[in-house]
Amino acid sequence: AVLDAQRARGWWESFDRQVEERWEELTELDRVSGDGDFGRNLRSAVRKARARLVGAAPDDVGAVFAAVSAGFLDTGGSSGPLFGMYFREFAKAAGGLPVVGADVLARASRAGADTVQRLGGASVGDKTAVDAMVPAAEALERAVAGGAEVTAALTAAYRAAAAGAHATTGMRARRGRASYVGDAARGVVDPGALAVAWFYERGATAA
Amino acid sequence: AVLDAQRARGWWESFDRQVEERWEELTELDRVSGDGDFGRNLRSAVRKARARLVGAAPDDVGAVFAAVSAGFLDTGGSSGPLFGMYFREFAKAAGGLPVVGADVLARASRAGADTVQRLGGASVGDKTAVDAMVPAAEALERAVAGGAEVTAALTAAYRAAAAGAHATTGMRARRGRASYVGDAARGVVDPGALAVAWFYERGATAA
Amino acid sequence: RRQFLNDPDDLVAEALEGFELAHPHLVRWNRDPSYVVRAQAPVRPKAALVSGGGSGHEPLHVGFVGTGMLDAAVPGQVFASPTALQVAAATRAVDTGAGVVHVVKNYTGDVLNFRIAAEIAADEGVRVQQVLVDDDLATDPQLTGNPDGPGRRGTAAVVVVEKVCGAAAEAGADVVEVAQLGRRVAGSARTLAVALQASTSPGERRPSFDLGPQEVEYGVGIHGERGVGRRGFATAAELVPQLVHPVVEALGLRRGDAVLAVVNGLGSTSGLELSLVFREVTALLGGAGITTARSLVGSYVTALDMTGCSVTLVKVDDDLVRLWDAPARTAALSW
Amino acid sequence: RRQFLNDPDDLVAEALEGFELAHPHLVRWNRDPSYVVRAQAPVRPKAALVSGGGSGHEPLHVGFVGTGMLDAAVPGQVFASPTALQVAAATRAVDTGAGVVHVVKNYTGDVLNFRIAAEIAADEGVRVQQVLVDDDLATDPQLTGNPDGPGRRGTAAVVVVEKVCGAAAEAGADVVEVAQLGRRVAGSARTLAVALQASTSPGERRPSFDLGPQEVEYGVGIHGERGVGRRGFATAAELVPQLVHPVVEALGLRRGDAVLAVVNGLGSTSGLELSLVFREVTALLGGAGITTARSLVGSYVTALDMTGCSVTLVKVDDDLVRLWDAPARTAALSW
Ligand SMILES: Nc1ncnc2c1ncn2[C@@H]1O[C@H](COP(=O)(O)OP(=O)(O)O)[C@@H](O)[C@H]1O
Ligand SMILES: Nc1ncnc2c1ncn2[C@@H]1O[C@H](COP(=O)(O)OP(=O)(O)O)[C@@H](O)[C@H]1O
Ligand SMILES: [Mg+2]
Ligand SMILES: [Mg+2]
Ligand SMILES: [Mg+2]
Ligand SMILES: [Mg+2]
Repeated sequence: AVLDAQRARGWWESFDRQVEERWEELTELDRVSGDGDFGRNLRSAVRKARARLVGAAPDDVGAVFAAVSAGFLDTGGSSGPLFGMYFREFAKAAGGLPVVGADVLARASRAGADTVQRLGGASVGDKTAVDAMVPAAEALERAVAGGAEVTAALTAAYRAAAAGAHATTGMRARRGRASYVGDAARGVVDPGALAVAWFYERGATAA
Repeated sequence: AVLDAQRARGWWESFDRQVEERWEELTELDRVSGDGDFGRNLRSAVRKARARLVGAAPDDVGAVFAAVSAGFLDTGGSSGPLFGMYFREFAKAAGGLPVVGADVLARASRAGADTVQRLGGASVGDKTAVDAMVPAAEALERAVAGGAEVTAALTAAYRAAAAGAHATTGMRARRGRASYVGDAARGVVDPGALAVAWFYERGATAA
Repeated sequence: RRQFLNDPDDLVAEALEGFELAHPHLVRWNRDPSYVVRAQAPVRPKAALVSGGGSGHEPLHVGFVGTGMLDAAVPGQVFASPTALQVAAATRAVDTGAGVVHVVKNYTGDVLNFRIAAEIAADEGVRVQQVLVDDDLATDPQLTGNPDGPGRRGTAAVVVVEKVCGAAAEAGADVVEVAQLGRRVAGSARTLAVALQASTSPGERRPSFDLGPQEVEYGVGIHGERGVGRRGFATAAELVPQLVHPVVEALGLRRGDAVLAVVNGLGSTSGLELSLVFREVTALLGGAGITTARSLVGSYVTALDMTGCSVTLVKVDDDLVRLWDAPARTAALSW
Repeated sequence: RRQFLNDPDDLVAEALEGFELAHPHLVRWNRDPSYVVRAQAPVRPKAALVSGGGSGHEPLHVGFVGTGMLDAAVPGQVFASPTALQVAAATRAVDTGAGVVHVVKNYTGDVLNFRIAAEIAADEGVRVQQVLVDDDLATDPQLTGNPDGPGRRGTAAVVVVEKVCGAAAEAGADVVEVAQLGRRVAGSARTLAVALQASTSPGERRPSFDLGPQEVEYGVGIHGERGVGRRGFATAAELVPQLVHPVVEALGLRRGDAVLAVVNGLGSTSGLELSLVFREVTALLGGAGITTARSLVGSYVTALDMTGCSVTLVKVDDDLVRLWDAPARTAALSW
């Protein structure tokens, strides 16, 4: 199966609901490892994306992600612009396409991880969203090489992202605000990485 | 006898010494009936006048009083400008004259009292310097009419001014800062009126 | 609150020295007697404009010396009148034979010293006219019930008088016309101010009065003194009408009238807040059908570091607007 | 400390609305995404200048939109970066095809969002150049010993960069030339600041940190944060050298050099004090044989109501002085 604009919206709306329901968990994590505003920042970005999606009713997959990207780019914190640029790669890769396959998602995910690393300067192991983004891209690429369709590929991406996020628990932050708190952040999962895992999980389930 | 520039300077220098020695008494009086700065204001004016007299070594009577007037006009408070204008009438009346008689002093004193009343808006009975200035002018005029020379005329002026100053003791202030304290000022002599009496007293003694 | 200061007694002189150094192309400071004149004396005879008063209100008045506004400013010590001799010297220094207009804020000391200076200058042949600015509604005898007092204080409207008179003088109006214009502006201007925190005198550590957490000082002037009463602290939406409505009423403003509105910071009020207050002012005026034809928003007539602001309304016609729009080149106002 | 305020969350938007109302002939505020552009779009193609950053620094940056300075300013919330989308929209709005220069103060959020906005605009065919302003000596890695940190913060030197680049752009320099010029100015500028009292965030009652009666906060930035250390309160004559000397040394200034000196109030510092500080600055420079070729004294880059001041020195040559002297017409700087 492939992803059309309607399924892409469904995927995003499912993520949106998850954020509305569970944003406080993310805030709690950021309270330990950062400045405690990530949940609220993410919720704010998601609401802005929602307004754009409702307003525009996009009819290609790229346009769905363009609306999502704009919502994040219109939000503060470090996560707003970085996630905005992450989703922007999805918008670019799927730009003008009424339907996309796993290959397009793999390309988008890889480009997104690269962009976030380039702009934010974090590498795998720095206890950031990158720790979920990079494994997700790798998993998608492997899935595509193995001939998987969209749902299977996203399931693989979700598992990889969740594992990556989980692995941040033992890490010491080197980038972002969490870097100021140093060892205090050890022992909790990075909330940005967790949000990436949620994103792919919703894709595997809803898309 | 008449008043030449040298005697006019002597008169002023004698007043100047009196102020330097006894300015604190005036401040005390202003503390009760006003804001407690009159002694300091007067000393400041006298010092400025001194600097001008030393700098210019004026050789006519008008010029002596012009220097004195400028010293006061260059000083703050209500007393600075009002006394400055008072002495300015002496400078005007004696302008260009190497020697002056009692008649010139009487004209100056009257013009000074008028000017202070016009500018400050106080009348006799308002517990201000006017209560010494007006009787002094009247005494000088009477002395001149009676043919008195300078020292006798100034002695009469001093007596009248001192009596006028003394009479302020029972008055309630209506002008100047003392007006804010109302009845509290009753019972003390007005320091500005007392300074006027000192001025004529020094004239009677030193000039 | 502390200050950048050496000896408090030297503050004004040291600041004037710095001011001259910062604006050598605009002003020249005469040290003794102390006054500030334009760097270039007027190239042609014109009615000259002199103002002054206590220091501590910066940029007033020295910041308004320059083309299109003042020819001279005469600064006293902090919150104390300049002396008559200073004013007379400045008057003499700027007279080109066309006469001098004194713009005086209504305070006993200022009025006395400017009046004396005018007499001295007049004796020397200078034609002097005085414009008395008394815009502070909080001290209006009708409100205070004290008809014998010194009357309404002069506050932020003085900037408008200086700007408009300066433009007229620059355009060739004679000394009497400039003064009449100034009186007309002063007569159609009223101000009200509120403080959220008192100012601190140079060298002092404590503000000149204390306010409870839920109090504001209503009807303050610009000398750090108490106002006419305490009111409750509230949002800008609730405080600003308390400044605007009495002024609108006192000026008898009606639907269709046009005003120049000055929202003036008293020292420590941030630019964000002043812009926000101005928004409230225009909304209130707009609601009453009054046009905000022109405006000035910023800290122009301060009371050292007082936290607070004043609102001044000046009823204007096209002529006044034209004079307001005319070019000015001063340290604090330039367009 | 209290403020004129309604809902703290609405402060920036309400202030921008007021700012636009106060300067309708100069600026236009685009509400969403929020940015301020000149009222008249440039009449001819020219390299455009965009700056921005958190609010609370007024008049920076919105007060510098106008002829000879910025084409657009992009305000974030108080002390928070504007979003990439705001910056991208402003960039788009002012591009005439001649490209856009972003003047960015060095703060993580600002740098990230401007960089992203530049990428977005570049994708749409806009040529964007960035000038990073990082003048705050207090945060120099050489002094802090933290080479991995974000480096020197951007503070008051940004006004000089905006003025000089604005003049060059107005005179027809292309986008690369303007950016190179900006980098040169930023590279020859260093700043140090000291606070006598912390600022108070909108809606808060207490300043963001407390100082003992004999302490000053040395090396503060413009976000109300603590500086690099406490020092003793002292006279201006003793405090000012602590700002000037390290800057002179860091810039390697020598006898015969010329500088532009900015004495900048951080919010609540009175005009008298700033003039007095400037006098100390010129005296120190003069003593070292350094000419104060030009100066700017006033509150231009503030930290809400912080009491304090910064001293910025920029090494200048005749070219820079000419560009500094070129006309500007903005709400906050005009000559
Ligand atoms: N440089 C970076 N690269 C990648 N992700 C980052 C970076 N900095 C922060 N993040 C992500 O953003 C999350 C925090 O976002 P948020 O709280 O909105 O930003 P801030 O740190 O500005 O408060 C972190 O959990 C981390 O996953
Ligand atoms: N309106 C006035 N007319 C005449 N004399 C006045 C007037 N106001 C004040 N004085 C005199 O000035 C004296 C106070 O002078 P000073 O303390 O220098 O002024 P201030 O009242 O401004 O502090 C008074 O004792 C009074 O004699
Ligand atoms: Mg955070
Ligand atoms: Mg944050
Ligand atoms: Mg007194
Ligand atoms: Mg006094």
